[in-house]
Amino acid sequence: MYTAIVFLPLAGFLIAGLFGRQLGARPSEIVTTTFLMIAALLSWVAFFQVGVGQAPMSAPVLANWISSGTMKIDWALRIDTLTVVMMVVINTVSALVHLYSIGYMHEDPHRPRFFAYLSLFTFAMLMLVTADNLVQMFFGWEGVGLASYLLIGFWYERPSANAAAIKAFVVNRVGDFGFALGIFMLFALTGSVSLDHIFAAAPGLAEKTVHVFGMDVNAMTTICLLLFMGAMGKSAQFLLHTWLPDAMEGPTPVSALIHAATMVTAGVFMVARLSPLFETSPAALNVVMFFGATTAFFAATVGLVQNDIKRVIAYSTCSQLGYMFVACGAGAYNLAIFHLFTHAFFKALLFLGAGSVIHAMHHEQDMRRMGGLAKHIPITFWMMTIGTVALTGFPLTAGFFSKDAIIEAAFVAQRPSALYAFFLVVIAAGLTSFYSWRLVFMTFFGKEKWAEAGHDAHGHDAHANHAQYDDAHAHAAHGHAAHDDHGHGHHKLEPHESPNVMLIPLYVLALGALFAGLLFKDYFIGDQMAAFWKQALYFAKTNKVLEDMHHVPHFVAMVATYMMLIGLIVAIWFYIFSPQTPRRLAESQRPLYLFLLNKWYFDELYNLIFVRPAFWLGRLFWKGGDGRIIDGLGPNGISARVDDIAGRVVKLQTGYIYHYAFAMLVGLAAIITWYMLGGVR
Amino acid sequence: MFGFGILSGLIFLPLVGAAFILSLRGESEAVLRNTRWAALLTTVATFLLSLYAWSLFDTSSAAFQLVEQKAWLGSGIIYKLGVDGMSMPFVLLTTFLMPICILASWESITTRVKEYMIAFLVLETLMIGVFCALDLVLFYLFFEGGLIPMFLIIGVWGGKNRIYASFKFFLYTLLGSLLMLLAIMAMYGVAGTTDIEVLLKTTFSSTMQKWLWLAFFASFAVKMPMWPVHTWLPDAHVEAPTAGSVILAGILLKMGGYGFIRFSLPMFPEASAYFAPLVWTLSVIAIIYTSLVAMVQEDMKKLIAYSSVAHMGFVTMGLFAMNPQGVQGAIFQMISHGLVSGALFLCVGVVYDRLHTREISAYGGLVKNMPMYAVVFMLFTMANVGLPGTSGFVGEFLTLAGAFRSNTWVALFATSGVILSAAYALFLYRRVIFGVLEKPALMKMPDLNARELTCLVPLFVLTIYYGVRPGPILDACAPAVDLLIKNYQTALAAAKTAAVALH
Amino acid sequence: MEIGLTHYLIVAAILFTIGIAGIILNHKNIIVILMSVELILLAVNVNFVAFSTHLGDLVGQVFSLLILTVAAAEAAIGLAILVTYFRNRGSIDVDDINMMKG
Amino acid sequence: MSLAAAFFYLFSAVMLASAFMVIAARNPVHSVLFLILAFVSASGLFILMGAEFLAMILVVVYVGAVAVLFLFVVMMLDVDFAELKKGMLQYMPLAAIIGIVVAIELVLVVGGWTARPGAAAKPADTVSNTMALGRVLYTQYAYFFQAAGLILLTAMIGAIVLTLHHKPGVKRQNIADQNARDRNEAVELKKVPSRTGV
Amino acid sequence: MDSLSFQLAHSLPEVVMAIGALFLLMLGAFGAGKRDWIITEVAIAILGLAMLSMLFQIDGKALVWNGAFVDDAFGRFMKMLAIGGALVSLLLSREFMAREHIDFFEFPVLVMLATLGMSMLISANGLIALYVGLELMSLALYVIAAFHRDNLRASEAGLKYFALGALSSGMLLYGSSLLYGFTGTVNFPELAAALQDKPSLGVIFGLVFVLAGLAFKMSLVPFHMWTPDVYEGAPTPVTAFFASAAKMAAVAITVRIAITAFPGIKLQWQQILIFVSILSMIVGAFGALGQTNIKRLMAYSSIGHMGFAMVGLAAGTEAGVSGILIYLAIYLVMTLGTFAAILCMRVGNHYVENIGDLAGLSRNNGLMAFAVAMMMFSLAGIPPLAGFFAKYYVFAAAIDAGLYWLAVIGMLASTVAAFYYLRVVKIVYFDPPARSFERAAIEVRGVMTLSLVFVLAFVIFAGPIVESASAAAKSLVWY
Repeated sequence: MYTAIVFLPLAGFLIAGLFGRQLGARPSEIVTTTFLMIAALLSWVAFFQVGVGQAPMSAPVLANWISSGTMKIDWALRIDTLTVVMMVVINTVSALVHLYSIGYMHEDPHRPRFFAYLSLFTFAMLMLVTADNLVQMFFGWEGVGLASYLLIGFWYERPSANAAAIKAFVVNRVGDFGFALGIFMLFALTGSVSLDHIFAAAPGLAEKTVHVFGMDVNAMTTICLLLFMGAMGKSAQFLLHTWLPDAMEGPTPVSALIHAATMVTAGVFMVARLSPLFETSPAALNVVMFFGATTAFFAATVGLVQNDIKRVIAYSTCSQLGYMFVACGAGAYNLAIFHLFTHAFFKALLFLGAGSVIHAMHHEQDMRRMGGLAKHIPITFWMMTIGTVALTGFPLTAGFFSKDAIIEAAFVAQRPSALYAFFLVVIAAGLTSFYSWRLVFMTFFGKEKWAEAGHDAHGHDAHANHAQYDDAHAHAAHGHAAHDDHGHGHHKLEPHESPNVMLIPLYVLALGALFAGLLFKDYFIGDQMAAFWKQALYFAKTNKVLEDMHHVPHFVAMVATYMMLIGLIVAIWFYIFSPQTPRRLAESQRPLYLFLLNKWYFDELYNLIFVRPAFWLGRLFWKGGDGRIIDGLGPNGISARVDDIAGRVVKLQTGYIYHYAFAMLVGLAAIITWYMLGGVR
Repeated sequence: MFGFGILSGLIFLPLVGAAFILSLRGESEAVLRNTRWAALLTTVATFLLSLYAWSLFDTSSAAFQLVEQKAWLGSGIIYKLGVDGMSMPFVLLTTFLMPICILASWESITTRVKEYMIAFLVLETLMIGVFCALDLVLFYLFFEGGLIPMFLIIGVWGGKNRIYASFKFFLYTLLGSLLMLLAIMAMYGVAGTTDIEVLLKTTFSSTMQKWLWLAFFASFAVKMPMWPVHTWLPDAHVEAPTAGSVILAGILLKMGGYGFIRFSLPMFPEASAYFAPLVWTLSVIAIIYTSLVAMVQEDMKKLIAYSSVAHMGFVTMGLFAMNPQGVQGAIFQMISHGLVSGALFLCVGVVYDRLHTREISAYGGLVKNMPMYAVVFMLFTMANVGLPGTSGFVGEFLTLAGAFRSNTWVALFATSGVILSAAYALFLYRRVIFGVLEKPALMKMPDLNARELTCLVPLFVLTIYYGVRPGPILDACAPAVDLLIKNYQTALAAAKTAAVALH
Repeated sequence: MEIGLTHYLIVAAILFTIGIAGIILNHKNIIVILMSVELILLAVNVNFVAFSTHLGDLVGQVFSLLILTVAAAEAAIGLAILVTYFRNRGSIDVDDINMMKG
Repeated sequence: MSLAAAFFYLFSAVMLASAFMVIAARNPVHSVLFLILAFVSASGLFILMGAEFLAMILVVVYVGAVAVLFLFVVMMLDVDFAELKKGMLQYMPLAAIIGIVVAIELVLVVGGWTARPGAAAKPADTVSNTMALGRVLYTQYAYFFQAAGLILLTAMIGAIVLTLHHKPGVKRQNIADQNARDRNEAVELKKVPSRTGV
Repeated sequence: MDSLSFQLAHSLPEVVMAIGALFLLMLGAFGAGKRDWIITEVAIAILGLAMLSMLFQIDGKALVWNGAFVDDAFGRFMKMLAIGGALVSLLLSREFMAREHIDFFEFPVLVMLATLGMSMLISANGLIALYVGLELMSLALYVIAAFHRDNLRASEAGLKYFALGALSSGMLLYGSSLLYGFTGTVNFPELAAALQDKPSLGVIFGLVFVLAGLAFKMSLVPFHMWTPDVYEGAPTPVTAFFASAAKMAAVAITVRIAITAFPGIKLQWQQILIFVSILSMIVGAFGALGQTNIKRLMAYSSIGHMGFAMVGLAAGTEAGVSGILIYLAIYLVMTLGTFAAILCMRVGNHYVENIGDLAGLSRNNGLMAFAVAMMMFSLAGIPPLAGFFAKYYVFAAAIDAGLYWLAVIGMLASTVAAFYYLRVVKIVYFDPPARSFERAAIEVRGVMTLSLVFVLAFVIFAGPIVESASAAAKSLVWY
């Protein structure tokens, strides 16, 4: 059964990918979607067997992969609670996204390819979560990177999509760089990469000091930090987050599947999966927490001012991932996974809802050109509202349980950065509420801006006072203009509700967003916790965070809800009652506004310190290093010198007999003088 | 037959084909067709024979197998052939790539077809010889002999700047190998024989080892090529015809790495240990430096050539890590790179045949009318990047893991190469395949035809197969590598004891 | 002062040097070069004869005899070539003999 | 100073001086004449050393044949007086220095001659120099004698092949042909018609 | 003293050639004028006979002619090469001489006499024998260099060769006189015996002068300057003869004198040889780069090659000598093959010598192009061609003798040298075709093809040559 879960998507990928063009679009869609549906159902079965039920943890070896010296790497499927939770999340969301895409992508000529990619992604993600060793995890890890690359760049004619795709892959690779080093170091120290093996060896290494990169460092801390670097890349944590917003260039279902619900959570999954390692290094966990909190706050601030509907949700995702890492950092891995679980539902819901909005708006993504849509697409509106409610942590919705718990965990965690994290996540909670509602209000309430400013005016007078915006997004804007294959440029826009094939996934997800927390709270973080997780997660003896959480002061338990309400109220004030306030505020605090709008200038910064120097260096090495120095001093220089010398030698050959004789005499004189002066002995 | 073994058969079979082609007269269409078919059949037959040899090969043994020996030059220089786990994969790689090369040249070579095919067949003989030779002089003969056909291939059938490139290729390589020749002579002076099996058991004094090592290094480093003696490679690749590039990247570069495994490491263990930091430094520089250079290239082949240099950096790094992962990884990386870079050059050749330019900026949006091509190219790009699941990953991963065990700094810097490789490879892919199809010349370009598919599909399949199941290669070389490492460590320990005893 | 072997040798050495100098410093005509060669051979002969008598060994004189013979033959051939050259070039000026160089 | 010594210095001085003049004289004819003088002086030195036969040969072969040959060629070719060319003077000092260095080194070396220990001088032969040479030349050194013959042959062939020109159009006498002609060949009878004139 | 028949038996090839030369002279002088061509054929036959006659001289080693002449395996090996070179040069000359209208019967006679001189030189066992052999050879060579007597270039070549050659033999003689005076003997073994202890400066000077004279014949730098001019000016078959047979003899006697006469002062001559061989390798490599005339190129090439050969002698070991012998054998074939190819370069009725004239030869004449290319690669020492083995053996000997730097410099020089050989290949194969050549005579093409086969197949059949060379080397070193 597990094999089927993992490989059905692969089969779907192969069928749609290899024969998609022959089969046609519809059969490809049906095959991949059906396979995913089956896989999703099986995943739920597995979930109940392994998680809720008592099926033992297993790790059947499928085949040997790499064996070299002591390194033995197998293809295996490690099935435990953590895995099945992930499987459920992945396959459910994936199946729904497949279904949704049938509607969303119905005009796209490359659907077989699209569905193949989706299935490929699902397969890679499943390989990741079922990995029994770090290398297989890395396989899945990079596999989802590939799928993400392909899907972001799906509309290959858009330069922005291509750029975003490359950016995603490369930034992820930066994280993978750390991940790979972590694997190497683990291998060097333990002689193995299989999970059981390294888990067993980890405690022994906990206090060990090793000499790495010229420094004496704590072995486990270094390893964990390196591994965490991978997680940062994949989960778009602060510093390595820049790819995620850009990834919104991909079709919206992709954003839902990959950039919200599943792939980006791989980092969280990894930390949880490797909890036996991380538990040995409080220092590393401290860093995890720090980055998580920073990301949560940072992304929330940026999310406040974004105008692209998908970007807002993307930053929200980024922020929520930060929450999960805070949980991890606190030592409450189950909590992180729980938030991952719930987040998958409501974030996928939000994205698919946004997709529905975009679909309705004929691929318009700028919220400033929306408004008043609630009347036109009521179902979508309600679904979005449910998602927002869940996201902001409205009591009893999914997000409520997980997010509140994380804030509590941050409060009680015994980490140096715990207080920092606590404050930031609390503030972020408020910000989250604000921007989420801002999104809803801007999109569904207010004036129907799309009706007054025609699609034609896009990028012109309507945004004259937002020149800055246009600069920053000239890229994206161009992309929109270029992608005009829906043929709706000039006639009047009529928002329309999406077809059922798109709405059904929304219903399902909405159910999840509303009730997943309530239903599974006990299993994940409540009383059934130990029975549920079994050996899948590891908590050190000293790890008391889960117990301490129950003893937090009242205000801590409530603070999230308060923040949520504050955010809601401010959003209502800004976008329903006093629409001028935001603009005035933006103008009065212009530097701050621009700082946020430009995402803390990270892209520009990275461009300045990495991308451009890299190209500059490349050119320098090429023209200067290879061309001038190596070739100049090497082959070309030498051949020029050789030609020089040849010229001289030839010039010596004057043709005159007496010169020739003179040369002989000189030679003779040189030799005899040499001996005369005692050259021998 | 005539007292020769199967390896001799492998070596001389292509020559037989070449002789047959030589006997064809005239320039008519029929003759050209016969020429092509003769070359193809010869290479396929050689491939089949090599498969037979492979079936006779015992992968569990570290010893030389299929050994044959004959008197040759007298005074210790013998005709001796044999393969072990470290050379067998290369033999197979050679015989495997050759039919593909012939096929790749099927239509693109229209002038002097006979000479072209003969050059390739002779080259095949020499390449197989390199990997089979068990006598140093014989090895050198094959090693260096390959220069002649390759020089002609680049020079006669090459591009605009072919003369510069062919000269650079030839002289660069020649200079390096001449120093190696001196070392070979010196070894002969000590051991009185050039039998590799004997030399493997000969211990050279540590000073001598260093000199010998450096001399061998001069040759292999150029051949690999390692930074900073790599500049011949981009030029040679750019100018060579497609099949020439495939062979160059696929096999000729591997001779350097093979040389390190066969000679430098086992014969001069002390010197290898002594110079390992040097090699690591150069490898790391190569990985980062050439990756950066690759990023700014305007010419597809040049870009791939630079990436080859970077990938060979992984090989040298892994080799001198001197642990099973490093060495096996290096061997695997070489094989994989042979498949992948060969395939990439074929891919470039496909579009070059249609448009006759390798300028990246001349392309764009090919996915639209060449979807199959885009898929194939994507896979090889990803393999080049080292995506897990493709063969490119296994080698890179193992070499890095091996290197980490030896020197963490090296691994740190080398690993950063994976970021850069992603950047340049995807950047290339994006500019060629993605984007808007707007250039009129491109719109007419047809997708891969059957011949091109025949070339690429085997590589495609193997790239994935070895990515998922690298076992066949890793297992084949495992015993030999283990023996190599064991001897290496023994030698180092012995040297250390000797040094202690001296004091 | 008794005239010993070394006197002869020194004279021969000087003669030899003059001969060589004649070839190198001569910028007139080629025939002087031939004469310089004869001087060199003469110096050699003086050497041989001096050694021969001093060592009481006849070989040196035999050698010397052969040198004389050969020198004559050499002169004949040299002059023949010279004549041929003169016929073709119309000059035997040393500075004209540089049609081939490089 | 003994008489022998005096003669030695005389001959040496004349020889060296005339040798110098050979290369210094501007007129090639003078050079040849100085060459002859040098040879004659050298033969004097030979006699001083007791090598009468060689001395004689030197005069006969060199003065009588070689030098005259030179003279002949010089006059035949009618070469001009040569001017010292300017450019050539540039490297003259260097050449002179090197020449002098070589000369000094040679002088030093030959001046340091010592009999090799163990190779004591053989007692002088009782027979005359010429006879002694005659004894060995055709016996012990027959090989060289033959070789010298071949060398002379070569010189002869060489000189002939290089300088003997068969000019086309030059009528030559062929005695055999002449003798072989008979009346029928040599005489053609023409029938001349009478009273018409030739 | 041994019986005359014994002496004659041991100098059989010389006797054959001497009588042959006289016979040819008679034939030429009294034969019908129109039938000059047959003289060459007869001369070839006589040379062949001389080579055959050596096959009967199987027994080891003999001193004849009052110790002036030695017959040993070394001598036989070298004579085979020298006479072989002469034979092939004559073969090559037939067509050329006829087309240039210089097919006089004296040419084969002079070649025969020169070859006889070489043969005597190779077998010389004393300074006098050396001198007469050398002069016999040289005088004939001076003449044939200028053999194209109506051609200014040829006359100039002859003149230069003669003037400098005379100077060099003067040096050689002066050196001989010093050696004679300081040791009291002119016989090689006796010289060796006399030079056991520390040598006096006079002996060393003598050695230097003698080696300088020989270096001239081998065209070693700085005694090489005549080579390019003479090679260019002389008629092409004569150049082939110079580059092949003459070099064999000169190297042979140098080896013999160094090994048999001066083993005691090896340290001294090693230095000289290292000096000149380094210079030769460098000058040979660099000088050739600027050439456009293929004969000049071959001149520089031969300068370089002689430098390489001397590396083997500089080693001063048996292996080194054997290396030189192999080197010479291979070099001989490569040179003759190349000159055969040069003799194929005829446009209309006119022989051309510019390298540029070879442009695109591969399109016009595939076999010739291939031959030229392989000769060039072989001259450059690229395996698996014969030229590689040549270099291999001498350098192996040098390395074995500890002359590492010499070997390294040699390798660098041969890389530079490879550059100009490659240039020829480039012109032949890469350049667009120029005028095509007329079909050369069968024997010229035959020589070219055979050389090609040798160069290609040496790798397979090297064994016997290597073995006989090492036997020859062994026979030399008997002290």
